[in-house]
Amino acid sequence: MKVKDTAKVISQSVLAEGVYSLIIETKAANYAVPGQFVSLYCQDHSRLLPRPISICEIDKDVSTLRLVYRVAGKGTDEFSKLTSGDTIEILGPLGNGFPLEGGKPMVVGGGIGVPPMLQLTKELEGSVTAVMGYRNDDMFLTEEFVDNAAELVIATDDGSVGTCGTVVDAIIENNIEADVIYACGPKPMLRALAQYAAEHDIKCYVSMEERMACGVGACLGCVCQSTDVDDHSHVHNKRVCADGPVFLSTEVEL
Amino acid sequence: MKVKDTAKVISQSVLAEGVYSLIIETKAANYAVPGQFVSLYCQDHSRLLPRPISICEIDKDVSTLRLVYRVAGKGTDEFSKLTSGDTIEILGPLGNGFPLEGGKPMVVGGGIGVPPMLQLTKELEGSVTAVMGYRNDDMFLTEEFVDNAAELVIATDDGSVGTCGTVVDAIIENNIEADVIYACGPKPMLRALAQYAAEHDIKCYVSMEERMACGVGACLGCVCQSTDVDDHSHVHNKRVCADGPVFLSTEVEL
Amino acid sequence: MNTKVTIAGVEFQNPIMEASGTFGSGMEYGEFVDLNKLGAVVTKGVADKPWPGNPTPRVAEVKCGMLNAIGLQNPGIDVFVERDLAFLEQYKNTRVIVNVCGHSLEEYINVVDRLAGENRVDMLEINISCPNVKEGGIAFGQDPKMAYLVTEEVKKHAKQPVIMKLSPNVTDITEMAKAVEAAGADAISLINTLTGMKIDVERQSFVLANKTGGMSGPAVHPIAVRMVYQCANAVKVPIIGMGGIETWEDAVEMMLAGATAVSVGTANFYNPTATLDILEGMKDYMIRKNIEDINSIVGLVK
Amino acid sequence: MNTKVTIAGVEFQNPIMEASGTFGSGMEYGEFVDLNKLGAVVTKGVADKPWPGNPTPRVAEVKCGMLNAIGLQNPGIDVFVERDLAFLEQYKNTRVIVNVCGHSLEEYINVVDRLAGENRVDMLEINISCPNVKEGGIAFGQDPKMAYLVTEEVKKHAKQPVIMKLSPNVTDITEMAKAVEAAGADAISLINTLTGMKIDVERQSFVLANKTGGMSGPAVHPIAVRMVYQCANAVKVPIIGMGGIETWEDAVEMMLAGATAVSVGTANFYNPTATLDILEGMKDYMIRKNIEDINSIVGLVK
Ligand SMILES: Cc1cc2nc3c(=O)[nH]c(=O)nc-3n(C[C@H](O)[C@H](O)[C@H](O)COP(=O)(O)OP(=O)(O)OC[C@H]3O[C@@H](n4cnc5c(N)ncnc54)[C@H](O)[C@@H]3O)c2cc1C
Ligand SMILES: Cc1cc2nc3c(=O)[nH]c(=O)nc-3n(C[C@H](O)[C@H](O)[C@H](O)COP(=O)(O)OP(=O)(O)OC[C@H]3O[C@@H](n4cnc5c(N)ncnc54)[C@H](O)[C@@H]3O)c2cc1C
Ligand SMILES: Cc1cc2nc3c(=O)[nH]c(=O)nc-3n(C[C@H](O)[C@H](O)[C@H](O)COP(=O)(O)O)c2cc1C
Ligand SMILES: Cc1cc2nc3c(=O)[nH]c(=O)nc-3n(C[C@H](O)[C@H](O)[C@H](O)COP(=O)(O)O)c2cc1C
Ligand code: FES
Ligand code: FES
Repeated sequence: MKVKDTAKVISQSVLAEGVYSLIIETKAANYAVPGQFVSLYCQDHSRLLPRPISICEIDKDVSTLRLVYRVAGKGTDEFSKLTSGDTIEILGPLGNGFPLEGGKPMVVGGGIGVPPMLQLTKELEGSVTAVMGYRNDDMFLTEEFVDNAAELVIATDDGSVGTCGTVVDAIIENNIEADVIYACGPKPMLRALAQYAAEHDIKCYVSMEERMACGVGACLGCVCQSTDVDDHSHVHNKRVCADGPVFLSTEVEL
Repeated sequence: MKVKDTAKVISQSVLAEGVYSLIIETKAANYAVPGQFVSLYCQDHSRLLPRPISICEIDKDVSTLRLVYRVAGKGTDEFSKLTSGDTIEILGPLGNGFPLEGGKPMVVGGGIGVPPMLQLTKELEGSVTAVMGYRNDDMFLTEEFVDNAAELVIATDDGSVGTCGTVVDAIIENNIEADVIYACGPKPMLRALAQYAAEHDIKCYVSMEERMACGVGACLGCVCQSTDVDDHSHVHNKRVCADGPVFLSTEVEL
Repeated sequence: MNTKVTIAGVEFQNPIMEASGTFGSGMEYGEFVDLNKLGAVVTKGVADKPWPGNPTPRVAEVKCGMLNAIGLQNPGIDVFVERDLAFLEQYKNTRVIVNVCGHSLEEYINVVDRLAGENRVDMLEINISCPNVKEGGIAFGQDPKMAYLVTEEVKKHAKQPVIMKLSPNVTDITEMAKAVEAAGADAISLINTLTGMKIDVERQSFVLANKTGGMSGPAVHPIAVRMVYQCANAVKVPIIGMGGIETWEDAVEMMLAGATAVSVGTANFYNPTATLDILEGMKDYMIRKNIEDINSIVGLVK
Repeated sequence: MNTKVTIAGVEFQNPIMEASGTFGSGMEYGEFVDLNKLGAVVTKGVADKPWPGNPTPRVAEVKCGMLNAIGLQNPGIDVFVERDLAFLEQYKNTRVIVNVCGHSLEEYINVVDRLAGENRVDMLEINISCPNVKEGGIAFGQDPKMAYLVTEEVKKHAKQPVIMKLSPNVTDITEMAKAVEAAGADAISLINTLTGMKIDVERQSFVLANKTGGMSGPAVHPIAVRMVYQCANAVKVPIIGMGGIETWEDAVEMMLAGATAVSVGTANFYNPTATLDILEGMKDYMIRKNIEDINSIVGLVK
């Protein structure tokens, strides 16, 4: 179930340069699963469209969601000023989320694609290998992955920590095996992973990004090209907000 | 001198239902005279135009201005939520202000036209009679006038305090004499006062209101009809923001 | 208190509709809005065959509004009838207006013919401001002669009353309104989106893959009000007003200007219950202002 | 780093001007802006005689913008020359563009003739989007034939290069641009305001005494960018772009779309130093992006 809610800000903190961790109390938390996202709305009424942000952690006991985001423009800048006691309009949870499959899972996050993998890691059964890519040693959420994953492997663009290179480089270097890959990150990363998965015959789920307006599947703003005909318009356009954001890597054009 | 400034909110309080008193620290205070106003800008960027608010009190020692306003729409509603430590963008001081004439002065305020008369009362020489009109007994600033004027006469629409009726009724009822009248309030009040002043051959200054855009005399948005040709466009349009807001009652069409 | 309005013989329980393309066929908003409470559901534009629409990015935010270049992606009339019309069957109180698009006059007519036998369809809204129409090109909605022609032809085939949806990207909106009225339109709706553009200064490229997009949202409201006012004083057919309506004040403003009903578009995206919130606000206004019949405010301000 | 731009042989120290009617002749903003640092001062429209303008209220706020119906109040050309031009004499670095309005072709020509001998005037900007012109009516700026005629006639009399200022209230802006170019215009500026309306729902009356007003401010920016882009790809004369510019990003966006220079209007009202802030931001952008010459970004996005 989706709700439009006035969420209460419980706390906010800085995890790395420009990366914030926001904990909000909202009934949306009660319905959320890993891989889903919420739409955040700006207070400033000159900015109308939602800012979709993935769910990083869910605590149903206290109805809170943790959202981790990078300041990328005016909307996220506005959010970065929220403090405990403030409120924020949200819509969620939105999208399909990651399916929890059997077998040995590997979760892969790149940059601001790292956060959504945390709740997934916590919910997956079996020993999870987490492969996380950062720009440099200004990392975030690594402790949480150490606590929740069986293994944490790191790649950095500048080689300051872990493998110097991409997450795929790190997977190869560390010879990581898996039956299923879950991934979120920039498109080139997803593309490389999809190719790696295809070559190694591993099932691979990717979380996609697109500009959104409604967030609920009505406006057809956020489509991505799909290999099969989609259910909605019977063309080759799946809606990231409603049919995704999580797709099989073979389902979509990357 | 006019300044565009980020003013610091020192304090805000409620004086009557929907009437707020806001004290801001700004270098605009150093140049202000009674009868001038400041333009307040909204934080919400969907509202661009200034909200002109008269200066109620000036404290040059600590560079503060007191502004008293009624919540009339979205902008003033936004201002009413400001609290100590917040900031607000302002432009000011704007307009000409009241000339301090000799002789026995009477200051007249009606409704939200009461506040600008306070600083004037404090600066006028001679014994000032203050005549203030309110809707009912939900009055504001009366103590301040008691402290600063020689005499305070009140009129209320519903007769709950003082004269039942208009400020002109109160002036007649109390037989108030004066050499010069200074007034701010709704147009019908100013019109009645101007007529009273003409009949009694008293000099009368009125503070006018008009919708504004620039606030500095450039856009010609805020003109009022003047009896004489104006200096700017050589027609019969004086700019309330720059040539006023204070005019001789004989100078303008009321 | 009466909130019922009638347009071309069709009675609506209230004047609040949602705008085509912003609400699908209502399915996705069913979680937030009881569709049975709306005046009408106006469906996303439907063509005779599935359309894939434009490449992404298709939407961009602008100050107090948005641009879209969806390009009329739709599943085509067959799926639409089977799935969307069937879904709408259950909402008996709400009228159904089907928005029709096409690349050519023939394609419009195919859809109109196909809908002729569908009882669930109360009215047709003909979108003659499609960005990419072939025959007559953009001229369909920007040239009064072409608009006349389309209206006349559609009217010959339509079994339901016909609303012509006008584009604001014209010199004189009343000329367009008069043309479609003369050709037999039963009502007009306006405004569709205003063509706009956004460039990303960092990437030095267009934000939308399509370069231009249609602007909607609060930013366009004053233009919409002006055009509704102008048309209300130029034609006799009823007007459905839209463009930037997000609050009951905006809706009432549009009706005072001359609209018999109003549509809410972009506002749904940031307030899924915008339509019903507006309806409630409008009712409060009627009580406060002692307005017995909502029809009495239509075109009140002259 | 070069910020100089040249339009019709006139060199501007930078591409930042303020928009006619929002800045007077600069006097009122002199306290906030060193006029000597602007590319140009574009004066408020001036006619051959004083004009009283429209009744008040003349301005209204709308979401992300404003409406104005000043009605071109101005002191007439005599006072203008004596007072305003004399005042501008002291700012040697800044070009002076005089915006000209009239009720009829004859009135335009009177002003143009009167300015022929004034050396302080670097260019003329002819406003053919006046709301209340008599001869030819609003058709001056909405009919390409009339626009051609005015341009041709003005060019016969003008001693300074002529900028024709276009109205966005047209079906096809490129048609207008092409017409004035063909008639000899040296440059075009756009956009003037979009006609809008606001109704007060409590008082059930128009907010502006004039009923309609011209909309300006951030709300119109995407439309302005689109029109500048269209014109830049349709005509060869340089374009001065305006409409909702409030930040350096907006200015750069307009130049990437094809404007050689930009004007800042409504933003002055809420940020008196908007022009110079934009200039600074643009310079920072040039440094960050390694842009040697600002002219290299003009029309870069295609
Ligand atoms: C499903 C999904 C999940 C996401 N999860 C996260 C997350 O967990 N953490 C995080 O930091 N970011 C996430 N993003 C990206 C995030 O939505 C954008 O960074 C954010 O919207 C930027 O808003 P802004 O106002 O700061 O930037 P501006 O550039 O000012 O935004 C202007 C408009 O563009 C849209 N926009 C800008 N960038 C993006 C983008 N990359 N994707 C979609 N819309 C965009 C905005 O929503 C807004 O409508 C996610 C995006 C999607 C689609
Ligand atoms: C010279 C001058 C001095 C003033 N001094 C005071 C004062 O001391 N205390 C006080 O409470 N009010 C004062 N006002 C009125 C005050 O400016 C308006 O109440 C206020 O602007 C309303 O803003 P809003 O956003 O709440 O209302 P909205 O109606 O949402 O405002 C919309 C637009 O209309 C303008 N507007 C609305 N009402 C008025 C008005 N009466 N006069 C001018 N513009 C208006 C706003 O500035 C804004 O641009 C003064 C007005 C003027 C011209
Ligand atoms: C995403 C989106 C899709 C739209 N699709 C259609 C459409 O298919 N047919 C149509 O006639 N209008 C379409 N419109 C225009 C709207 O129906 C409406 O006329 C316009 O958005 C103005 O109203 P608003 O400002 O309330 O959104 C669309 C608008 C948007 C924002
Ligand atoms: C109050 C006001 C007065 C204006 N007066 C004139 C004028 O006299 N002549 C003219 O050509 N344009 C005039 N304009 C239009 C502006 O020059 C400009 O084209 C328009 O406002 C769009 O720019 P902006 O959005 O930056 O304001 C005026 C605009 C405003 C807001
Ligand atoms: S954002 Fe509207 S369909 Fe996805
Ligand atoms: S508000 Fe611009 S001249 Fe007074």
